[in-house]
Amino acid sequence: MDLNKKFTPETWPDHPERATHEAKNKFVGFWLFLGGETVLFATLFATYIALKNKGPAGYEHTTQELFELPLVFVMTMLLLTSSLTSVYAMYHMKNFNFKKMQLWLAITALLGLGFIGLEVYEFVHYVKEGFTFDSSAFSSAFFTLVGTHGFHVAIGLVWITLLLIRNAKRGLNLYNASKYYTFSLYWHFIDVVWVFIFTVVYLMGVIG
Amino acid sequence: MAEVQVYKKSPAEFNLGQRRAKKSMRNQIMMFALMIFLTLISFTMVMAYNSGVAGFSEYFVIPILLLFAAVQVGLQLYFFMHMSEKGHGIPMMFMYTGALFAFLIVLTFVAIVWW
Amino acid sequence: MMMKGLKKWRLFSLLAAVTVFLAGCGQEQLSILLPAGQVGKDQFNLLILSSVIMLIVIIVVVIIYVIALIRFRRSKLGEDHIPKQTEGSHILELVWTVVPILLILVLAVPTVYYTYKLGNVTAMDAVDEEGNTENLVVDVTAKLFWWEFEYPELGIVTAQELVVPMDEKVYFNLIAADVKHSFWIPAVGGKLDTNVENVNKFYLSFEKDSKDLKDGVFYGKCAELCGPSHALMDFKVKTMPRAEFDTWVTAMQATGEETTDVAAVGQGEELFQQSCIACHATSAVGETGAIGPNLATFGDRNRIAGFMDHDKESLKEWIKDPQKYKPGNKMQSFGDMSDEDLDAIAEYLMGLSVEK
Amino acid sequence: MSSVAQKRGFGATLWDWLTTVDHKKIGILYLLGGGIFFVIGGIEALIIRIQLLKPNNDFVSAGLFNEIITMHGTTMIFLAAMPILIGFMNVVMPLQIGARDVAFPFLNSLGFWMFFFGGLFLNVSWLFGQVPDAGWTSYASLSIASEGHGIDFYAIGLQIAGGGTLIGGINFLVTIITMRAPGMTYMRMPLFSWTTLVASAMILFAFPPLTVGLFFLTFDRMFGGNFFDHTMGGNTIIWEHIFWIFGHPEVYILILPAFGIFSEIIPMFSRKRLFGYAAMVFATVLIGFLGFMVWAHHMFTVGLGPTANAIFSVSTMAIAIPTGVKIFNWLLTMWGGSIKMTTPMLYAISFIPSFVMGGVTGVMLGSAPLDYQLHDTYFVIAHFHYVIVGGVVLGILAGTHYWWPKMFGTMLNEPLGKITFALFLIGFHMTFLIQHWLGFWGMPRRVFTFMDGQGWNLANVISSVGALLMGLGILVLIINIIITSVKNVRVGNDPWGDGRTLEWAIESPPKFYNFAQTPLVRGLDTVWIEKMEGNKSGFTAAEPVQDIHMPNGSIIPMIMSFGLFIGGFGAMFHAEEAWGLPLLIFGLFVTFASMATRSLKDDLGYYVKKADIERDLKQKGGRN
Ligand code: HEA
Ligand code: HEA
Ligand code: HEC
Ligand code: CUA
Ligand SMILES: [Cu+2]
Repeated sequence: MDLNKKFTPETWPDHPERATHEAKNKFVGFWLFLGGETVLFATLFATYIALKNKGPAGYEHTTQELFELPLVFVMTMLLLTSSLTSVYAMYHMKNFNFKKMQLWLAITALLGLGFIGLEVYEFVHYVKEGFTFDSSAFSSAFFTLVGTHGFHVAIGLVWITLLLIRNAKRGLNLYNASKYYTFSLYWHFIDVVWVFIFTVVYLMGVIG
Repeated sequence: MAEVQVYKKSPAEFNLGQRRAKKSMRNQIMMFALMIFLTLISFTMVMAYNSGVAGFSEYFVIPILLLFAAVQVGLQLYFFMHMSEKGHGIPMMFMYTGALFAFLIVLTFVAIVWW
Repeated sequence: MMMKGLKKWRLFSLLAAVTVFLAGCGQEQLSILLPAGQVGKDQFNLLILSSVIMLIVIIVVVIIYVIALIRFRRSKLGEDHIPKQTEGSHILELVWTVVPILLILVLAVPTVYYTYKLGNVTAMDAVDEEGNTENLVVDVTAKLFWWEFEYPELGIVTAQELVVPMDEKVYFNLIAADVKHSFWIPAVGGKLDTNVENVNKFYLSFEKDSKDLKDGVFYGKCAELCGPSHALMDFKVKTMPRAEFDTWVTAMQATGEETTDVAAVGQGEELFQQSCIACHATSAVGETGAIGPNLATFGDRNRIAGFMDHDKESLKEWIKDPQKYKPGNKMQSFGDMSDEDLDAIAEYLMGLSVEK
Repeated sequence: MSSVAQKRGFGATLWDWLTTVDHKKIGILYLLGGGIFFVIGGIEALIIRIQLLKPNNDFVSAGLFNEIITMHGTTMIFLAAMPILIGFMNVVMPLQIGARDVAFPFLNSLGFWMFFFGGLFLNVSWLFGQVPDAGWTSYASLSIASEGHGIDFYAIGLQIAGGGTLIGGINFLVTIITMRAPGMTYMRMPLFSWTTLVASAMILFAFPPLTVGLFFLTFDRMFGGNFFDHTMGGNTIIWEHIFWIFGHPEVYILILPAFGIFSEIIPMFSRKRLFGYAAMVFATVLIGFLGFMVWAHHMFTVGLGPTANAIFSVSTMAIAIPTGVKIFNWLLTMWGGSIKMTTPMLYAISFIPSFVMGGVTGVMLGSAPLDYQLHDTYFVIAHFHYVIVGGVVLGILAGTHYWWPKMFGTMLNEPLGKITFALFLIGFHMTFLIQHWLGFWGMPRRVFTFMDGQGWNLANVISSVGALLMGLGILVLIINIIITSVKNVRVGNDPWGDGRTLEWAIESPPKFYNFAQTPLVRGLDTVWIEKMEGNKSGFTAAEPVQDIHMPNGSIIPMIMSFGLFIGGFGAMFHAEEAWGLPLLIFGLFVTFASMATRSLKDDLGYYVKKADIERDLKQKGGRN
């Protein structure tokens, strides 16, 4: 494929993310990968539910005692908003507006960074309270489930940063359009998982 | 593989495309508003439950929480991730299969790992 | 030509297999083909039912198969023969979907029935007017690599040999103390795992007197890989009529009193008190949870440590180097004990009995 | 990578294989790797049988025996059977659907190298003398209690290898979904490609739970986790569920491709279209689907309660129905055909009764109350070796003989092939038939020895002798391979003479770009249709000769996998050695850095020029 082929908004295809053969493969493959991720997170969720509040005899930490809803609410808002900003980015990608796409993705990344920051703060706080990874089955399951999600966010941040920098000078072409698009799918999927985390782990945890 | 065919849209086509994109973007924003709204309700309900507001029992709140979560996921998938658009048959099939197995796994863990 | 030989051979082996099956080979004390209790019999009936269904399936397949192989060989039809390219047949497909469904149903219905029947332990907690449990309950604890049996209502503990009355349901509470094991008495009925985190419950019933068996006992096995000596984690089961069982229980309960005040404490017993008592109790009225098996009935046993011959020589060998015989077990070695002392201990242990 | 054949030095050849992204070469690498592991697993099996030859045997010690059965099961399932099948998928599936390569050639190579290094990691445990010993199922209480690093090797090794498999699965799925040749609709796809599709989908959904389970195990053993430690609130049953949520689909991941192989062989050597093609496809999908609903049949004795047991009993038995549909369709394919007894066909016809015998004992085990008796006895060993050896291994052996000419351009010797077949089949039945009765007579599995006087002696001798015969059969196969390779008699496009599917319309072995022109597919068994209509080559092109786009080779997949390999040792030793944590970080860094390199460096592949292709075509007379 010719990377130097120049497009204009008029010649830019309707579905740049699927316009080339490789892009189409990537598009399908990534969706399938998300199907697998669904099962992966389901296993983590199932384990978490089974081990919720389970600890050694006399274990004091419980979901009700630990979780602070305001913090979780802020995190949720950050992540949900970042989902919208990445939608904006894709909107501009389809319109062949490279600059705006980069801008919105950068905002997405910043929001994601904020989310990660709060999550790290939250974890550190728990550890200080004695709720460490190895203190009980509950803590192991909690950190693994929420941590795996956090890890996905972190990977997403590295990914988008690399993409933004790598293509800053080159502009949009059919080679990298699909890369941007898969990133946005990934980011939405992370959001989907978070929706279940704040519901099942935090909200239902506070209820008991 | 074959080269991509470059096709230049006529101004009319181009404008139509732009209008469609704008419209779908407006749609997305509305969906976003809906998601925020659902999230707010969820958090508020739990707050209400916690402060003992009457009528908010566990058996009322939890199903609604789960329902809202499911709706939000649907919105993300169908609007933000464009699963409603053409050419998403395969993704849809695999996501649904994955979701079904996911549901089964969670169900058994809730139902038969009890000690 | 080779295929013909093969076919004959296969048919022959099938026949031979069936014959062996019907002959019910295997030994009475541990074969599931010779069930010695209602649970085992229920399971055996399922085995027969399913075997018959499966044999029918196999025979039908083999018949079609053999005919096809005989009739449609290229060597018979000629090199140039081009067969008709049939796509399929809806009727046939319907037949071989529906018939197996029916066969499966025939098996599924009794399966579900017996699953519930064998899983029913509601009678376990039943009590009579005075608050005594109506049924015998045994608490089984599986440990690396031995079995502890407690009779909570009767206040006695034993190990390695389970003693039960005949012709009544005996209920079991099963748990493991270290890693997972599985409790299985093949001739009497199917197994249940001893998990580490929960108590599993089931029942068995024993309908054959173990006296009539080759070794006077049924064999029990650990059926879950649990470490190096998993293979040696056997136990034995003695069944007896209720009256005899009651006598045995009384004798067991009496082991609590007789121990201390006998003036003539033999040398063996003295040595035992020095080296062994920390892990082994010799009174059946003691506590559960000891490190080693309760030895109150050691003289009545059939095997040492579940599998070794029950004689003094083996016993001495065992005490000297348990790790050699049962790798990874939790008993320390007494390799430096003198032969004399070993003799004395062996003598003493062999004398521990409630049946004689 | 040039299309011009040239003599090259050893170094260049080696480099070519290390960096290849050609699906056929990767397939051959899989076959080679899987083959080596099969021999290792087989030798372990022979050791098992020698130890059980007589009562109270002390050929191996108790601890070593547990290590050997664990490694036998793990090696055979993860490192032998599955990779060999993936090898066939790699070589054959793109050819069958008329594709020039798989969807993600780079990831294909990554999948292979992860499998390879994962397998190596597991087997390096022998050098450390600390070998996994809790069975291939590694049930949690024992696998947590097990001392040394044995189980660590299991957890990390399988994690790496499993990642490779998952990548491979996604790759095949996308290949089939997007890269079928014009006219190759789903319902015209050869059955082997269909089973590849379904097995890959099962990989996609079954391996993530395994990944999670292995992470839990790794955390518990190496990083202070408490998932399975009941004194800390953990629960060992969770491991059992997760393992079997993966483990049961896994056995269908193994058998479906084998079904696919037989569904190719039986029509070819019966010269007849597969009977009930649509039903076969439907049954395959249904088996794949039901495969996810039955896992608890491995846990009937765990104490899940009668309701759970009853539900899983019935769902388990239901699988017999689609499988039966397949069996009868094969029989009816042969019925009315013109059956030629080649070596692959011999395997295929002996597969049918052998597999049925294994399948029906599975249904017996599916009856929960009966399973209370049979669980963890030699009856189970007999059941699954009947389906695995009588199904999967016979399928692998059949496929080896069947596709050997396509892969290497030369035919395996037929008489020797038949000797292998006879030895293996007789040995197989001898080994495992009698084990059903051992189960009935009360012999538990995983016992390192047994006492005299329990009536098991003779049966065990028979079983051990049978294993020896199987070993001899495999030896003859190895000799056959060597002789064949030395003689190297070249064969044409369709060496069996009755080719039906697309792979038989191109050279043996195919050019690296597979099809000079993309084929046009006109129906199920397109090559057969063309031939019957008088087109001897069996091939119609869908496009004029034009430049072909090909991917570049790359060493990065190997380096990435190697990073995981060394990182694994870091994780394992991080608690006791100062270099552990740095090594872990370094290993992961190598992996992530190579990943970043890959994604930052544009790799656009290259073009094979039209002129080159025309020259190739001319060399063999203008035919594809
Ligand atoms: C390739 C591998 C493979 C395959 C295909 C199967 C196929 C089946 N298996 Fe097997 N199984 C294993 C590999 C496999 N299994 C392994 C490795 C283990 C042990 C793991 C361990 O513990 O280490 C195991 C264990 C295992 C158990 C647990 C036993 C125990 O530990 O207690 C059970 C229980 O239900 C079971 C059932 C079945 C069933 C019902 C099928 C069915 O799919 C079979 C269907 C096929 C047929 C039935 C034959 C053809 C059908 C007809 C001709 C139609 C008519 C038939 C009837 C009406 C019955 N298997
Ligand atoms: C794909 C899966 C697979 C395959 C193919 C096999 C193949 C064989 N298995 Fe396997 N087996 C399992 C999977 C498999 N097994 C599993 C999962 C378990 C359970 C483990 C556990 O409990 O955790 C098991 C357990 C198991 C046991 C029970 C162990 C126990 O519970 O104590 C036994 C015992 O007989 C056995 C025997 C055999 C034999 C004889 C073969 C034969 O078919 C092997 C034939 C192959 C050979 C004999 C190779 C010979 C090669 C040569 C001789 C080459 C010579 C060398 C050179 C020229 C260099 N296996
Ligand atoms: C550290 C604790 C410990 C000590 C001390 C100990 N034992 Fe044991 N013993 C065990 C354990 C544990 C077993 C069960 C071994 C097994 O079967 O796995 C056992 C088993 C036995 C058995 C077989 C029991 C049976 O029911 O078949 C005999 C006999 C025995 N010990 C005798 C002795 C004698 C005699 C001594 C002292 C000289 C002794 N033991 C000291 C722990 C101990
Ligand atoms: Cu205890 Cu095996
Ligand atoms: Cu299974």
